[in-house]
Amino acid sequence: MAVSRPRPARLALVRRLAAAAPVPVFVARGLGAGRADAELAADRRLHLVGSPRQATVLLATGRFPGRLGDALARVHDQLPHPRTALWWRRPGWAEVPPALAGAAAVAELAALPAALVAAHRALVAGGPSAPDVGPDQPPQPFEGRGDHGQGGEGMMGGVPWGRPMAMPGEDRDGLALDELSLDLGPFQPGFPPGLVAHLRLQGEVVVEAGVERAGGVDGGPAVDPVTERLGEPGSPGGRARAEARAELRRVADLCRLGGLGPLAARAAAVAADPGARAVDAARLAAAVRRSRLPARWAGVGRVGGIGAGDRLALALARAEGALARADGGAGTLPPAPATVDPDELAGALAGLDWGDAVVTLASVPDPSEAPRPAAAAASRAP
Amino acid sequence: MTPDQAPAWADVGFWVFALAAVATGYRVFRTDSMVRSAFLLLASFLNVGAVVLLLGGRYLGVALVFMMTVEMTVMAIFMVAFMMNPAGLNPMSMVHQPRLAVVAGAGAFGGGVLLALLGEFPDRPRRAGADVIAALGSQLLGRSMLVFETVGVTLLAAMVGAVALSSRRSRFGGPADEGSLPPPLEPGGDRYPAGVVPEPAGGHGGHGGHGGHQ
Amino acid sequence: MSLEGALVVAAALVGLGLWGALSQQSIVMVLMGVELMVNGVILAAAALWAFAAAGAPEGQLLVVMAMAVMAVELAVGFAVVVALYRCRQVDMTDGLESLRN
Amino acid sequence: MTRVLAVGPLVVAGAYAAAVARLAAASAAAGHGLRGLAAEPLRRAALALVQQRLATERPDAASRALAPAVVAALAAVGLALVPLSRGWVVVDAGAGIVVWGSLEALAIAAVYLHGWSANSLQPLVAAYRFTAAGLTLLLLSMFVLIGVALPAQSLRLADVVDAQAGLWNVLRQPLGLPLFLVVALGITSWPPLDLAGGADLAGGTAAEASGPGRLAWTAARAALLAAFAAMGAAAFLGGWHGPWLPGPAWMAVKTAALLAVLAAAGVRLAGLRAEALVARGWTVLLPLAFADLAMAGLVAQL
Repeated sequence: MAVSRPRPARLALVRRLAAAAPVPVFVARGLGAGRADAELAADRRLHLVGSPRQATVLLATGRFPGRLGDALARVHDQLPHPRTALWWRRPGWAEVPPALAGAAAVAELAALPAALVAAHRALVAGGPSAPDVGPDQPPQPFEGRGDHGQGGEGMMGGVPWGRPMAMPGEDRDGLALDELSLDLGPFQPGFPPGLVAHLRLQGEVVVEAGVERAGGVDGGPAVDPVTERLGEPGSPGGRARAEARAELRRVADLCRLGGLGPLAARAAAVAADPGARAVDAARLAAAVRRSRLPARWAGVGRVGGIGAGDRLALALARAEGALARADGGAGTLPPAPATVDPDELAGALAGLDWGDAVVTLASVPDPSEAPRPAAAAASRAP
Repeated sequence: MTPDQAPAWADVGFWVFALAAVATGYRVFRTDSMVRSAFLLLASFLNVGAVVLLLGGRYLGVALVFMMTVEMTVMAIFMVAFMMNPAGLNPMSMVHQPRLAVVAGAGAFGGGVLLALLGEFPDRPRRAGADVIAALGSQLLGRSMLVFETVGVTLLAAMVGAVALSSRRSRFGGPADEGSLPPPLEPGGDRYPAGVVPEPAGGHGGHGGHGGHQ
Repeated sequence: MSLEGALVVAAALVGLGLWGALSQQSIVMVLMGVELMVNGVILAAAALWAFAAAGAPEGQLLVVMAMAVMAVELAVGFAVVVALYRCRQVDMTDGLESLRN
Repeated sequence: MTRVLAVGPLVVAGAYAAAVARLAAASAAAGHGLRGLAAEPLRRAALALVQQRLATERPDAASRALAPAVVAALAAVGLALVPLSRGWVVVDAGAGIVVWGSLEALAIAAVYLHGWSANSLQPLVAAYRFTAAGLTLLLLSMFVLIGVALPAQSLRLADVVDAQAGLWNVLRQPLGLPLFLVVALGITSWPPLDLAGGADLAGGTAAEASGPGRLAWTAARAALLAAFAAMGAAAFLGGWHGPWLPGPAWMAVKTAALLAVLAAAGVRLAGLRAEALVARGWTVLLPLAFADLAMAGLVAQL
């Protein structure tokens, strides 16, 4: 929470240098836009950051109904001053979340990088910083009951300041150590839109998990309009290209999560290239294999029979096959992995450590990102 | 440089580090966060390490810093392992028999001071220019080889013992905690710490047995 | 910088350590008290080595021994804490009247 | 005493070199050009200075400020220990290798302090898993460094460099340098072994750090990485020994080369997960370090 006003940097040189720095962008994924923002990794002028504390610009993509809007407001206030928000807003998304009331809106994905850079420069040059949306206080009061006033009995239990107290529970070594409860998501970088995991942790090991989709299962167009318009809707080439693009966005997300920013940038560049060929995807796949990322994640988060590493390799293979088909070749397109039931996913999280749990949640196929035929998407559009 | 020929800045440094060692040592038991306690104790060790360096223990001072840093980091980890609570949430005091402790501590200090001031110590400062590191090395691997080896074997035994003690498997193969019960919260009482009740006792009892949430 | 000064500081550290070890309830904090006492012992040994033993290498050896004692104490101490915690969810001295069961 | 004044510029230059090496490696791996990279660290630093420094709720403020300062001080000590040329070293410590070991241990403690002091979960988890791996790597580093002390029969770094006049340690003990670089990456938490950072924890111990606080933390770790590279150059690559160029130039070249290797590993290799790193540390790397030490002893006897 903000406690002090930004210090004005008097040196013009510092401001000039700061304006020329890569724009630190924190992306909050809403419903209806899938992982489209992953393509921004290809732009050198942007720096997709993992924590809102680093960013100057909050990029909100999609719709933020209900609790997603509240979460967005909290993330918005976590950005340090000077800050601003930008909304990737398609025509037809009427509901305006409180955090984006004063935010500039951009409708085209292709126009986003320039808009982000312009917003950053204006901000650093001394433009107005976005004020807090919510009050600067914990999500709920301390409670005032119990021996220590935390709301539980004795020193145990209670939800002081809205945060569950750590409680002992069984663990894998038979030591009943304290457990900590927390929510992961919905704006964890790399996660599908709206995905929230409720975790109970001992150390960094997940003891118990629940998975839900904040704002419900994506009710908007499952296909993002940009992807669909790449080819003629319904034509085989356009459809294959859209599938390749969705897979490459996933690859970019996963590479970034694996700490391989440069590979994420390459994947994003192939995804954003309307003339990408199968050989580009093949080269990317070779570089990803050489990084040993699929091998490192081989056994991580087995859901539906395959682990996170296999899912990454599969996404790369599918992208290559789809691009070959888009060019009229006879590429083999492996079948897409089945989407996963939230309960099954939650079961798979128990016993994983933090990093593995995040990778699992980010890599499982999500109903919101699989492109569907244009007709189906159109019939669901609000 | 022998202690006698030490320049004035070494004298000042000695007292600065010495007083800092005592001050941080006191703060160890006067802070409401156990992680902070561990790091304050580390600070006390670092200051003593600096004093030992000033006294001419060029290897000892550094080795003290090295060993104590590792030990205190492990200590801090233990704190967090047993109470997953960053930076201290509920400040509280966890002390008992405070009067006895103060008397004993003051007594030990007084005895030490008397010993220091009244004791007859030979005045034989160490020679300047001697290679203390080489001397220690040849002592460890020469005349005192037996001591060195004993220390090594003791450390090994401690490691094996520590693993055996803390492992879940008992000597007889089963879980070491099989059939064991936590003590009740009050001696003879029937309330047990939360989560480990021998039978469902409804809700969470007050929790005196566990280290609490500092 | 004198032998007496160093010994007084060492005595202060030992006294503080004893006070802490006796007054603290948490076993880990008791261990810290003991460590602080050994800290004082190390300082005293180093001072005697430098001022009263003509820099005999045995003095350094004594300090090394004290450090080893500390390592052993910590390893076994933590192991005991883990074993106790496993059996009883206890890490406080008052929770342990006996080691039976 | 005037040599102490050289430490400040050395730290700044080290941090800058490590930052440029990382940016250049990332740019090359992404298929971008290298143009304009020299000023890039300055731009990022300027941006951090413009940004607000946020405080978390009830942090351990003293520790939070202390942690970057400690790491920067350790980097300064590290760079001061390494001989830059024949007879030119800022601090000629008789037990230099043990000082280096203490420095590594204190660096681990500082990272732990940084993660713990924010009073926030992601930093704490990061500090926790980093320390578990860091203590493993510390053991590894001690065996490797004792290995380089053997041929010199001294714990003094100047003697270690002198002993490499004929044959560099990297040839005498081929396992040593790779193991030392693994330690360097792990203890400075630099990609690919950035257990205290990491995208899965929103930046790890620095997840709550913004503006100047984040800049201080990043720059201090970069300087520490440069100190590790300089130490690697002195302990394994013959330090200032080399034909044609003067000693300091050779040190600079070798340090830069090691920084480039470290940076390239960071952008091209996926890191090990915490559990895998600890497991492999004990089952693979530690036996390798034993083998390295045994080999160093045998070679030193010949």
